[in-house]
Amino acid sequence: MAKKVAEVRDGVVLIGRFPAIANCNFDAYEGEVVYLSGPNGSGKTTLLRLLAGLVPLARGTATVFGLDLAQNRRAIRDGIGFCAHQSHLYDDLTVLENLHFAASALRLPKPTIDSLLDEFALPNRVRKLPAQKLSAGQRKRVSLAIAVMKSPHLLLLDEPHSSLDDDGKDMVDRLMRRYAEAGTTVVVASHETKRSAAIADRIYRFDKGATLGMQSSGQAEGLGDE
Amino acid sequence: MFHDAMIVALKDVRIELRSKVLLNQLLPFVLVVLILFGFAIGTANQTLVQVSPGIFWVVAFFAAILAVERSLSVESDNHAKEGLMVYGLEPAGVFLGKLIAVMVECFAVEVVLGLGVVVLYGVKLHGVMLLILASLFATLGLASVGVLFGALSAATKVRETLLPLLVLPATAPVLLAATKAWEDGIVNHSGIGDPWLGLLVVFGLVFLAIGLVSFESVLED
Amino acid sequence: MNGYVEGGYLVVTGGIGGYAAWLGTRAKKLRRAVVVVRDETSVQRRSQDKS
Amino acid sequence: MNRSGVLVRLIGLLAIIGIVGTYWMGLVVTPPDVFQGNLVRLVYLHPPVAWVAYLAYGVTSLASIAFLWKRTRNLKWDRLAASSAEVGVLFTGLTLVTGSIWGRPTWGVWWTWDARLTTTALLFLLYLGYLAIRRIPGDRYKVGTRSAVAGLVAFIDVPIVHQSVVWWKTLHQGATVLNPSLSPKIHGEMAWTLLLGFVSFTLLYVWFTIKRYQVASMTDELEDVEVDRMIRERLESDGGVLSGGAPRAESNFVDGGSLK
Repeated sequence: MAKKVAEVRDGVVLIGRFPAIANCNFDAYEGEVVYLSGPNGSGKTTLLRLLAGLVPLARGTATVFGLDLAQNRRAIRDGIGFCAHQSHLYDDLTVLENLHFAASALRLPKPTIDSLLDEFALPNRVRKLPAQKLSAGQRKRVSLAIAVMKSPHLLLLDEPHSSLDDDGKDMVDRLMRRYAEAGTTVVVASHETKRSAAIADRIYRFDKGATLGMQSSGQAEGLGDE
Repeated sequence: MFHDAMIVALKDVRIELRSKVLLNQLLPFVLVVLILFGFAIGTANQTLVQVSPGIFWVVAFFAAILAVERSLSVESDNHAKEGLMVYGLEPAGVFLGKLIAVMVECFAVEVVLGLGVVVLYGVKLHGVMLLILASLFATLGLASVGVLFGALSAATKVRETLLPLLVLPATAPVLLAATKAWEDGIVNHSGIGDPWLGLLVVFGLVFLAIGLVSFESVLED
Repeated sequence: MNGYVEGGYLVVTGGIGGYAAWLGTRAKKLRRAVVVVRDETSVQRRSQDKS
Repeated sequence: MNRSGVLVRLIGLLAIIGIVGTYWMGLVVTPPDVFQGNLVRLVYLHPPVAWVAYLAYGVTSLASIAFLWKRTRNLKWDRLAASSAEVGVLFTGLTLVTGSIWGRPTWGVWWTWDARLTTTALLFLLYLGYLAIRRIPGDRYKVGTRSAVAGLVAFIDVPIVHQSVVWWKTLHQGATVLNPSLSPKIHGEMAWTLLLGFVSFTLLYVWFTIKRYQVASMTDELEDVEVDRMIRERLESDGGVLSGGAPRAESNFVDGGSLK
């Protein structure tokens, strides 16, 4: 049985007084791709932000890497890569400078950056552009690069396919598969249902702030029931 | 902590060098205010020299508020602040880094202001050591309170108007002490034994400590 | 007496009186709402128990 | 009504009786002062009101520290800090106005840069800022932490502000405007009246703070109920997990509840 990486029980997350997550039960295991599906505003993004420790849990319990999210956010974040809807980039800095900043914040050696940039198909010309001049797709590539930079144990991807061309979407799919095979847990929220469902080991359906149900798919049948 | 502080400070200064937002807004603002005070008070007598410490520090205070505000808006664009948290930077380091960057920007403004006062008002600077140390610690106190209150009010839409309302009363002793220290330096030719400098040092260090200790709960809360 | 004394006493009376009135109305309104809500939840609980 | 409710009511009643008594003693029974004449009657009002303002901020500071300290972290402290600060701001306002009213005939000006007066004015602004920070929306603990840090800043700032203004006055303007010969000589029934003033305004502070605290906790309770209702509504609206209705069309979905 694979190791449990994240768990949410009866979770409620409030944005103001609004229950963005009204009832959430969620598990993620080592080395699997978990796909969060559901319409806009159903709580997928909020779950990702919860797992990254960016929003507090109002009720219920949540653990990541076996640590309580309410107590150990900083320790948990060491193992998390998060590609959020917002890019987290500094508009006035170039792509390279943004990556350098992230690398030194993560205490990684600089050479890792070059291979990353190649991998995410960001040509030299783009690397020297300030982030505000990037297209939405290029932005997405840069934030994906930052999210995987530290080889996280838990990779959270919020709409990684959005604003990418087909090549880019394929790249994201390959990326998810590769990291999952290497033992990283990938939790992805996306509107690219077909692509995501094809890769996902398990699918959670979200609606109106609740996890409606879970579907096992593909090779990892039965992974969810311990 | 110092590693994190350094990279945050370098990043902020680099952003400022790139965008030149403060350069293009603050320096003209500073010069315009200096010239307007010249018109308003008149250059015929010594009044301008006598009030120049007050003018200097009032302008420096407003400039510092703008610098803090800019430092915050950099982090709220693209939710960059969340990036800092996800990268796992130490909150105290983030505080120190932002503080250093704001201080560097404030010093740049203060140098221009000082030159302006000398050139436009004909002020002769005495007790240069006192003036420099007073500026250093006044800016430290001001920027500490500014960054701390800035982070506290970051979540609100009315941040731009709320920030001066919070920071200015809290830093009133800094304005008072810095102005008096400069008066002592310029008019009374005092040295670094000036009691007002002592007050600035105490204020600066106390609020630096509060910021370092409480920034974790402010940033994370 | 001399206007100032009366003024001072009036201001203080007005200040604390105004605050007391404001607090009183707020408290009354809230207490009523809380009572209603507590009733509702207990009714719901009872009906849930039955079903 | 339970016992604590009776106690609160008793405090309120005593405060009102005490204040009426202070007014009567201050305005009718006590004699005018040799130097200040009738103006001295403000002494039964202004210092007690100012004392309550300082007391309130003291309570806010202690409660803020208790909230920030992990072991005593409890929303009760936050509510107490907030309630006390609001009452404090009211009384600081009254202190400033009564001080100004007293100052005009005594010193000939509405405002003087006296150390205590200036400090009080800055205190007023600082805690207005505190109340403004409280209004920034967010999770309850978030709001509590923010406010507690702001309360702490204000707490540490006040002595520094006071010290700097004292220096400013002594170093640059000589003796303070408050001429000692103008200070009333207090004795006998005047002293008793003043004491009564202090006691009754302190009781009033306690009463206000308790009432304000109750308002705060009732607001929180209603908010909780509102959140509960919204959670229920979100889940019950077409086919949520807790509705107990028919499972959704996708039959291959395992019901969320069985995941446990």
